Amino acid sequence: MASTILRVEDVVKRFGGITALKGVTMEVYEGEILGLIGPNGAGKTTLFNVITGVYKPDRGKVYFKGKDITGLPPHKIARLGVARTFQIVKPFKGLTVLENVTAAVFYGPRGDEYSFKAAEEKAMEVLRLVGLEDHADTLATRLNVAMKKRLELARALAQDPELLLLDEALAGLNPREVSAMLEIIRKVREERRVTMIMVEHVMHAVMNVSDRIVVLHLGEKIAEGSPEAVARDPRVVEAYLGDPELALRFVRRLGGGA
Amino acid sequence: MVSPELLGATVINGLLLGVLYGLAALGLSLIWGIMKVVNLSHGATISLGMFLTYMLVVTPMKLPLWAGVVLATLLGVPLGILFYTAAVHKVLGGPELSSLLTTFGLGLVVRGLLEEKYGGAARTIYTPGEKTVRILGISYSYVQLAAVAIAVATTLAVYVLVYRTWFGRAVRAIIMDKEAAALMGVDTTRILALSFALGASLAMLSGSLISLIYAFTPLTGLTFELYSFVIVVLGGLGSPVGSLLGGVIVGLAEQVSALYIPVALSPMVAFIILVAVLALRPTGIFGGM
Amino acid sequence: MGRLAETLATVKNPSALAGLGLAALFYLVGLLAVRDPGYAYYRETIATALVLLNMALGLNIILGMTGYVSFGHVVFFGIGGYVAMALLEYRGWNIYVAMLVAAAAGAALALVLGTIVLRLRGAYFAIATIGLNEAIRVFFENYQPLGGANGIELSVSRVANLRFMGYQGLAAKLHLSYMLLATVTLVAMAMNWFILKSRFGLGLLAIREDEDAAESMGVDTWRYKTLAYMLSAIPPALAGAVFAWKNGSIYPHTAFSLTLSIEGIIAVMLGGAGTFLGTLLGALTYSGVKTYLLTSFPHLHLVLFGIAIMAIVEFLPEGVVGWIRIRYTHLRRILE
Amino acid sequence: MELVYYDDESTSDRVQQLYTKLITEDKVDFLISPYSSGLTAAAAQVTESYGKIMIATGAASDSIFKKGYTRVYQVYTPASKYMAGAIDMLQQVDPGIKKLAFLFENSKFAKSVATAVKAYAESKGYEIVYEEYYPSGATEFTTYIAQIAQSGAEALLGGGHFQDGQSLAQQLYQQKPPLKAVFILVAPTVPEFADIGDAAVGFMGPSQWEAIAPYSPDQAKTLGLEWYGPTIDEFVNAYKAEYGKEPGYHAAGGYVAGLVLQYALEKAGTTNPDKVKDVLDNMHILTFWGEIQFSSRAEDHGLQVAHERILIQWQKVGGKLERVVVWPAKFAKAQALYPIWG
Repeated sequence: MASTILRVEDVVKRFGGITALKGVTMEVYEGEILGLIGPNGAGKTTLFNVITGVYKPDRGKVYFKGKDITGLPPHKIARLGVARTFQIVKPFKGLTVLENVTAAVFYGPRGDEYSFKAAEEKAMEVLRLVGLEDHADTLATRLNVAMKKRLELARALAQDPELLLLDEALAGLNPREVSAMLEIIRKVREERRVTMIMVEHVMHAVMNVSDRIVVLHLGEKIAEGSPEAVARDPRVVEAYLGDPELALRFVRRLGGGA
Repeated sequence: MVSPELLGATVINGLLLGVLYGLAALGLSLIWGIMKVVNLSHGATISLGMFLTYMLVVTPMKLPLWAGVVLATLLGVPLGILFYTAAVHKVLGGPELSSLLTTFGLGLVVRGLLEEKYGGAARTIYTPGEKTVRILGISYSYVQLAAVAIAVATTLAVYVLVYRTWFGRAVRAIIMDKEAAALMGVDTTRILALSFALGASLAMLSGSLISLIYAFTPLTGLTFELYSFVIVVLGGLGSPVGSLLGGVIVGLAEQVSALYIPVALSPMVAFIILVAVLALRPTGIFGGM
Repeated sequence: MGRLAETLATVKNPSALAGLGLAALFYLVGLLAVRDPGYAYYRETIATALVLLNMALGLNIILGMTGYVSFGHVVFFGIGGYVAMALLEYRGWNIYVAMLVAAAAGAALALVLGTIVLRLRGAYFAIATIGLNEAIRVFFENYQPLGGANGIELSVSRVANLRFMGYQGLAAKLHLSYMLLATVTLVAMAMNWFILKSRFGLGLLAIREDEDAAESMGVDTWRYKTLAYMLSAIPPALAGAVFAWKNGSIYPHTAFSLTLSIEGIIAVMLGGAGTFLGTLLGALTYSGVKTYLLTSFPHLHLVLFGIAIMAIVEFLPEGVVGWIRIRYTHLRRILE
Repeated sequence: MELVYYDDESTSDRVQQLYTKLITEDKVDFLISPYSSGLTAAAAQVTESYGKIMIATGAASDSIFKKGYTRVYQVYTPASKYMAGAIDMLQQVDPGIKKLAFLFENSKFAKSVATAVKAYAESKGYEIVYEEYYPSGATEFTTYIAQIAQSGAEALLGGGHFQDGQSLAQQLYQQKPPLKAVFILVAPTVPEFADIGDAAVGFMGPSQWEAIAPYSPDQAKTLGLEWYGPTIDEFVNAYKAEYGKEPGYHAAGGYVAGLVLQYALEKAGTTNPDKVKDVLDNMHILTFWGEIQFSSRAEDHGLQVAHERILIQWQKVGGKLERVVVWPAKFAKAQALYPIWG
């Protein structure tokens, strides 16, 4: 097995009286795609926010490549090589697509080494990867939802991350757009060897593309393993997938391959 | 140093003054809370209330004081709708800076018109009410006490309006989700225009009452606007009771501090409270609505 | 090093050249006025515009590029003026050193104030800056060592030995103070340009557009905001220093008058927030229109002004240059 | 002679622009100051640079005349002398009074007045038992009045601008603290002070000029001074004929600035600024405005040294509110109402 790139250890996060994460421990291995699933309120986005430094955990530790990054401010974690996308996209609306991505190039781990020209060239390269090269001079605010999702991904990739956290990158997309996005994600892994954690509700997609799945429920990890194993796990079926019929359908769809 | 009697008298004076500050801030608070618009024409509207009252009860008309106050307040509704149409409707939901600037521009228009007509010199409305009530050695005129009573009653009425009526429910629905409210059949534009009109009308009422007590110029409203910021931040956006409490805190702080520090420094007290509250609790002490 | 050379090369951009051309024009009028008093009125008219332009160029960094509405920005103009006048009148220092200290004082004040208010966003930040400006104004009204409400007035003897291009004393100051104002403006322009063309500037734009996304992208938003606020304090502080010296006096109620910062905000908005050319055009147009309205409609100029502000914000919210940049994105590289 | 003028918008950033325009474009030979000391200071930087003479009216500050200007001349009584008459009057009317309260605006003008009168009062043996400066624009004074009432003060000196002074008077009337005399800057000299009705009665204030002032050519003879220009009646009637209302002291002050220039030009017989300056430095005349003489010393050149202030008081005369001159005694037309609230 490949080496561990991220280790989350016994993380607890409370908001007022609500405990959003109740001692979550998990590992992410280099080069894999980890699917993070669970019903609404399971604590997925909270976990992302703890990993990326937006929230400081009340207890527990986060290690990235063996280094303790718990409580570091988000920009420091980002510059270590952790990039993320947001569930509700946050493009820099008043800037063009190219400017959005160029800014990200500049703030990657080696961003300060780039000249403007080199940064723009690199940004264009990323835009080609996500298929936005024809919209380089479009204002971000003019893009449709699917393109904004791609821009979000492009901006994260332009940071040259080793670990990429995708927060519902597929939400709000139609089936055709979903497969296109999945295609990009696969390409990213193949060409750039980026480790990814995907928070996703589009079940067949996440089952499809992930190497492993972690299931959160009410702030606790209730299952972990291959997509097949997780889909058959009775606790997961009960807590998340709901009726066994549905779970079966996933398995069937999985059987069909992609 | 400071005798207990003087301290007591100052506290009462600060309380009564604070209630008027609270009323002056109420309109700003509602508009800010409901529409996320920091209405920089608020001070000019307060001044407008003062001069409208002057027109109604001194010259050219000579109506009784109560009629002047009532009419000035009621005129605030159509004026508020006009202001909303001219300065707010188009920028609602846009960046905060947009509405800051349009309402500031509107304030300039109102102030410019007042200065054109009245110049910079101060006016007073002579209230022949010689009758006073003495509390702890300080005399309060009936007009002053009536103004304070009206301010408290108005604040409570606005509280009831916002929390206990159809209008209030519609307003709060809009605050939570404008689109959903529209789907539920709430005419959002009309409600928002009416809310702005309510805010303007409250500003006019406070100006009208203040004009019965103090001398005023077209710029006097701006002083109250600055204090209103402090009060709204203290009391929380859109909260009528918060405005009242915030006003009382500012009134007390200003008056009581003057017993212990040089009077010339007293405006600093309010602004230091403002910055301290913002720095420590950006949502205000009494929270939102 | 590569990036520095590349950034310097951007001054060949048409917008930068336009800025340099304007700066040359400012100096030229000053020099002409030295030789021929017939140009003095133009010089004075430009001087009035330059004070506003410096305020606008400062605001363009924090408001235009970073998105923080610093309503009370005039506090830096006031502090610059006060620091300079105290050194000039009480200590007899020369204007050059006084200017440097004023700039440093402006930046230092921004560092202190920024620590308090830069955690606030939107209207809360705007209002906090108003509160700070008012509190500091009241402080100066009461601080007797700097004259309190009496302000500081420059003695004729403090400039008696000043010489400039054949003039001496007050007359030399009249000419020199304008040339210094033009120089300060050039510095402010250069500052704006190089920030806009830098990685730092791009980081600021990212903060303006979405602070959370910028932070998670790796921008040290706290440090950047603080730095932007400090830099944005320098042009108004310098202009405040030169203006107070030129005017020969400074008083709390004029030095800390909110009008100047609000006019600066309007100038930035008029041209296009975050753009270089827009800020220049906005400030110069505003100042010109104001001079015209003041002389033509002395009593109704406030009304006309108010209407103009509403119309611009409602119908051209991005400002003139901003609108063109959005409409014709291919012109973005020319219209900076 | 031609008059050129502009609206300065009362902001200092316009003043230098417009004074430069007057000098270099309109090519005026002599200038009259903008209103207020602050703006006059900014204008003086320009007029002095060009060697032009400026007559300052509406500028009561002492300080700008101590900065080394050589061609700026003040027709107003400087702030330092504003309230001296109040102390003189108190001494005569009620020698028993020893304790004073000060409640002035915290502005350049009021602060200068207060600083000077404080020194003067203390030199005359008075004790200042309460001294506060309220922020500009303040209109609420009740707490301070309560403090003054407790302080044991017997007379109050205060004020600053019209709005605050009027509110102060009204609230004093409502509270009626145990004061025997109240002197307020500016507000009582403005006719609109009467808007507060009966509350106005008894308040005194120092005035630059009143149409009821007693200067006359005859008086000039007794004082051994040269009389120049119209009499008070001539001025008032001409003003009324032109504008349809009584002239206030601003109007009179503006007029006298022109009158001073006219005098200097006539005497000099030329527009040469150096010659005109000589006349101004040495003149001492009596006009409808009162005595006029400028300091020619280097340390306070141009400062007004002769113009005297009069004290007015609001009284009810035949059921009507009126301003009457109550000080100096030689000019007084009526007995002062003392103590203020009977």
